[in-house]
Amino acid sequence: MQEFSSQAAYDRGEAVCVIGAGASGLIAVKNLRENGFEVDCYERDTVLGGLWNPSNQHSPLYPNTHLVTSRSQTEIPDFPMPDHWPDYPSSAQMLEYLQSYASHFGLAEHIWYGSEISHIESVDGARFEVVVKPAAGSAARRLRYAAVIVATGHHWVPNLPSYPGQDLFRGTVLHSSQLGDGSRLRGKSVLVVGGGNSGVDIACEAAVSASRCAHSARRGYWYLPKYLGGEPSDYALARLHSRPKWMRRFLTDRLLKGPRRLAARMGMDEPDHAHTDEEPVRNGRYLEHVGDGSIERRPEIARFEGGEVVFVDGTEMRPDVVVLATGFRPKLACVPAELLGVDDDSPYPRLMARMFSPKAETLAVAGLVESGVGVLPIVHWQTHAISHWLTIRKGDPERAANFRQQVISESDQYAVSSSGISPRHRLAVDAQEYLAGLGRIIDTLEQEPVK
Amino acid sequence: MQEFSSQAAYDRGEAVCVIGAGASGLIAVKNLRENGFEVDCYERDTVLGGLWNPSNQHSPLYPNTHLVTSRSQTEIPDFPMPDHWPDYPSSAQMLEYLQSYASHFGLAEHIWYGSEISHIESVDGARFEVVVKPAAGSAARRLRYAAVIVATGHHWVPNLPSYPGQDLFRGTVLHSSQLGDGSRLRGKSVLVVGGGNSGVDIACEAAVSASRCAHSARRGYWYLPKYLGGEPSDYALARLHSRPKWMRRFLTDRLLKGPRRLAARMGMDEPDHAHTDEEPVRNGRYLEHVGDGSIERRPEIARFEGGEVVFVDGTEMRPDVVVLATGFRPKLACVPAELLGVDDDSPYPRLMARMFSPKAETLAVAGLVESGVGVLPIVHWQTHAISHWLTIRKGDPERAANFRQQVISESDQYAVSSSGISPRHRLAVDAQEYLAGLGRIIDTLEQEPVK
Amino acid sequence: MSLQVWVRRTRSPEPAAVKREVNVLEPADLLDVDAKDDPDASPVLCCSGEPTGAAAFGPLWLKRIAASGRCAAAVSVRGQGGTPAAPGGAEAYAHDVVQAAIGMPRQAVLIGHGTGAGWCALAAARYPAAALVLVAPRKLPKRLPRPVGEPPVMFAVTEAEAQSKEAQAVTAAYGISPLTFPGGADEVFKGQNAEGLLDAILSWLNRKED
Amino acid sequence: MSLQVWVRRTRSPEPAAVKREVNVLEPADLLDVDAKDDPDASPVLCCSGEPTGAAAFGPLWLKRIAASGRCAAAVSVRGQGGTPAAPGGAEAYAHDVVQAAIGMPRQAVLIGHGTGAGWCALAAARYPAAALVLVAPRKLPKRLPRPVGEPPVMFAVTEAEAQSKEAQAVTAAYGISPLTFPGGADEVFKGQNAEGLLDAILSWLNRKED
Repeated sequence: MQEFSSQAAYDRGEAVCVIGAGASGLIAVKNLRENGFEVDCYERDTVLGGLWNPSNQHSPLYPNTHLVTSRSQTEIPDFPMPDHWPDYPSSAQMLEYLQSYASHFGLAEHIWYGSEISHIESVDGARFEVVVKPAAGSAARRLRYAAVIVATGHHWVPNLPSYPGQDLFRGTVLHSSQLGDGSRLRGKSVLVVGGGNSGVDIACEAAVSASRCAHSARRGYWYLPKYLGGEPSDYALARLHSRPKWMRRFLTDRLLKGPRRLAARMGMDEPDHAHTDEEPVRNGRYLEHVGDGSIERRPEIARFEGGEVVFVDGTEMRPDVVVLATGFRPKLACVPAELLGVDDDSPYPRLMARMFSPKAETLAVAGLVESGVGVLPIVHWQTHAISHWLTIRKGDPERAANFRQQVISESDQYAVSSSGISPRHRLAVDAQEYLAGLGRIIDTLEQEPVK
Repeated sequence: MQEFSSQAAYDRGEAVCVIGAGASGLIAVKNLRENGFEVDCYERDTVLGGLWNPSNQHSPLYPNTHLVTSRSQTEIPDFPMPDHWPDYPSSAQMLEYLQSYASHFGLAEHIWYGSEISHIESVDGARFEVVVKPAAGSAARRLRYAAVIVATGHHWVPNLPSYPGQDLFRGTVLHSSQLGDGSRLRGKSVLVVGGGNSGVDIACEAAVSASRCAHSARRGYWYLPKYLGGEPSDYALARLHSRPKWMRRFLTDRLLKGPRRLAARMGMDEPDHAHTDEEPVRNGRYLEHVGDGSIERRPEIARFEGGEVVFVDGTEMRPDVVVLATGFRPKLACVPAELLGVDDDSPYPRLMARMFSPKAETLAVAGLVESGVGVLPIVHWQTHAISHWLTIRKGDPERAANFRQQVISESDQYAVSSSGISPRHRLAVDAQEYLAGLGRIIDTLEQEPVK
Repeated sequence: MSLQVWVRRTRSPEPAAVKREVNVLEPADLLDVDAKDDPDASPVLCCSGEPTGAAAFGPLWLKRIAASGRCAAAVSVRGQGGTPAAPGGAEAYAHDVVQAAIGMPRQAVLIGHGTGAGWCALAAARYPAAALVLVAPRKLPKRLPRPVGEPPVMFAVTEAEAQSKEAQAVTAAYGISPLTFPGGADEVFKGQNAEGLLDAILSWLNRKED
Repeated sequence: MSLQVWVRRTRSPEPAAVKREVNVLEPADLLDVDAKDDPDASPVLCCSGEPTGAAAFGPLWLKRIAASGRCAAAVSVRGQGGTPAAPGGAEAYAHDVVQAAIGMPRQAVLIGHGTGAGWCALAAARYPAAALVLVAPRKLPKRLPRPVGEPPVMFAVTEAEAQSKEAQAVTAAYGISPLTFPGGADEVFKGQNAEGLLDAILSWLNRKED
């Protein structure tokens, strides 16, 4: 690719544009390349690995971030992690893994760093014009692609609640992504807000390093230890899916009885959703810290009052530091809202089968789901499907029609519910069902269509 | 009590001398007072609470020390802890509890602080002369008591292993009791040595705050999470003792199956002792840290080589700090060895029923056991028995004879095995059996003797 | 409490923790009375079977006990007064009394009234009370356990109930005879009979502690 | 690998991890040969069914592959050579091959010999090999799975075995005909026949990568 003036739109022919060189983007590039596509991957930062790279200036990593899904459920299906790694690798290992994936498959040569996509738009029917804004300040460039895969993830824009009186609060208020190495918690009175994985992990960090740690969770969550019955919890539960349904229920209940009774003992609300609706919070250290008082459970914050935080149950505390582990909002700024099915009611995309634009055949989003298994294998199968789809729509109209039909029928099943109760929840899918749907989509693409 | 010159031995008549104002000493004072005895309690430090008081200059507390036994199994039987406290109170709460116990029962007025016992000896048959060395440097005083209860505990003299090459090691080597607030671990490469509770707790601390944490354990331990089936583990296991034996075994195995399989998964040796022989290590965070690689398991240290530590499996590391969490040696320096049954083979006392001197009727040691339940209730029942014994031996020779017989028969059952594999192990008793024995001893004291 | 009883208890679930209402009155709190604070005198914890709990002791009891120089307190067990209800029965009520007792500054005298007398008797088998006082006991547990620490025990019944089954049971269990007082069992909280009863209890306590 | 096959695998226990012996020879390591290091050429990973594992490829194979400009490696699966034994069977051997493959600097060519040919065929169904080469395959799995990433496949048998059941199975599965080489199946590691075979494989690889 050469440099272009801002006026000339360079036509890249059948090439595909991938936006983002994090885990999802890298997997997309690899699968597109494997299917014979030219690929240009644009990364706004100067490094690959996305959220897993602490050098990324927007990195959301907090101290001691580890995977919450186990290795076998998290690794890319056709490029396993080294089997001497621990069950739950660290963020540093995750970055090493992605770097090794990139170099193993020669992906780096397709990545354009320091290149933010300011805008994409449909042109010539199914083609896209992409406006690239180089970080260096030189003029924007315009290129045309046969297809665009958005792989920017959804851990970039902090979801920041605001409470009455917060402006006048005298202590420090930070989002989890601003924590850095955790030294700001040491010896302090810390309040962690948010009952999800990051909130629980950070509360465990503060339980050890802060002088005091309170943890405010707005609602019931599913708390699971990282191991159940001596096996990684996600594996132990997924494994039961190979059993008959009645037995699975019995075995699942037996595995979860202990964690359930323990959460009840700790006075935690029953979660207001069934356990398959949302990823459980996976941290067995948390309930031990609650059980030894090093984490004090609190309900939602009612308001700030000077140096005090008042909770809805009337209790108060005077934290030095408030950490908002309240997650992120998905934001796909460069893509016109109507192409993502975003309407006025909700900022959340309504994608077909959680990946295809409802308006444009050659626009897809990879990795915009939260599921019980790691997102990497899901992105692998998503981009596997997308790559095959892009191949087939050119040469086999009949199979393409079958495929569209299958996608639409799978989409009905996974319509985004607007009753989602947290940003994360609104992206939630049941991994087993979603993967089964993906499997049917892929089968439609790969097998001869039934006449 | 008045001050005396070093030459005059003051006779305190029927009064009892208690050595140490830690948890065991306080309980001894309270139970002796309740049985009508005058008591003088000598404490070498200037504060009560013994090992639980961080102001104690010999305090063995490490960062974030919490109880490893749950509240209901740890509290003093006739003075429960507040029921809104967490299941596993912190060392600060434990101190608050002991202070509240002392003030509730008015124990402070019987304690002489800054008074170390330099020596005790038998005089006049069953009486004792006690030499008190005041910290202030004034002359030693000599007093005579009807009985002596040694309650100095066994967490004062660090058990320090030494390895080839250790003298030339360039990093820092500390015993767990020297760790203080844990700031010495921050950001360092840390090696924790010792597989017991303190080693495992400190490894968890380092897993969060150090840059790297390796943990060397010499042998297999029993690792239990702090909760089993939603209940505190010690309670969950103790509760099964009310079931018939065959069912207990089945239920115990079911409860322990998960932790057992997990330990096996982590490549830990089977412990070389049955699980009732020794307190299990109670920390559910540990195996999660091993599972996410933030604690690296290592075998025993073979030798130090310059800045390196070499393990018996040939692996190496270069730690900044080595923490020896290798426990303590019991040391009852003020008591003549022959009164404790200490012989040349072993420095460990051989007491009758783990509390009575085999040589002197009115000398007893409280709290020199390690068991699956907290030591406080055991000391309560020990000092309950000792107090009753001291009352009865004066006025009821027949019952006293029955009692001695009962004590001797219980002692045979609990002979100290010289095959103990660690200092802690050598003090281990099976709590259920030991308490049953104590119960029989107390019954003999309290009931009319069977003719 | 025998070791065996304690072992059994450590193997049974603890009653759910509740935030208990405890009304406390210190001698120093009394502005209108010239109370001599006696730091050596045991504090007193009262518990009644009445549904109003601590409030049942009304303005008379705590004030008169405090005026005698003792710290005075009354506890509402679960479901009484301002204490939330929680499952449990007599064992749980006794647990509540013990929990209130350990919150007292010194070893406390337990005074139980009506059904509360039975709970205090159970509590005194777990906690070494400074003394145990049973007033007009009702629905006593079948077996009255031996108190720990051998505290002095006193019991008071109305003249009409002096020969009742409860009174006989108490006499049998503790080897003491009842102090009788005039009037009905529901007159213990106010009026002259109540004052007379309370003064009798306080003077008994003072004698026992001399 | 289909999604369904992967899902099944995520629900089965992973074979125990072993510390695998992998012998590696880079073109740059060759002091006596003037090897042109070709950074674009895929590295090669060899696996044999012989009990000696990596060592079976002897002095000839790795050196000749490295001399052609490719990074050359050979792996001993569990129980072979210096790799400790561990339970598993063919699935576990394939796992060992995949684990060795992900340790290669770039997408690797898998060359399987004898029983190792079957393991490599299984491995190529999990890992997108740059190419798959089966040499004198033995005891192939009943169903040869479709390789992922559609790598070119080559297979070579001795002239004597050109019509064997194995050869027919491979032809049926991949739609390719065998390259035959003279001599016995055990002559692939040294001697002139071996050199000829290896050169044929390397030139096929070069053709495929142009």
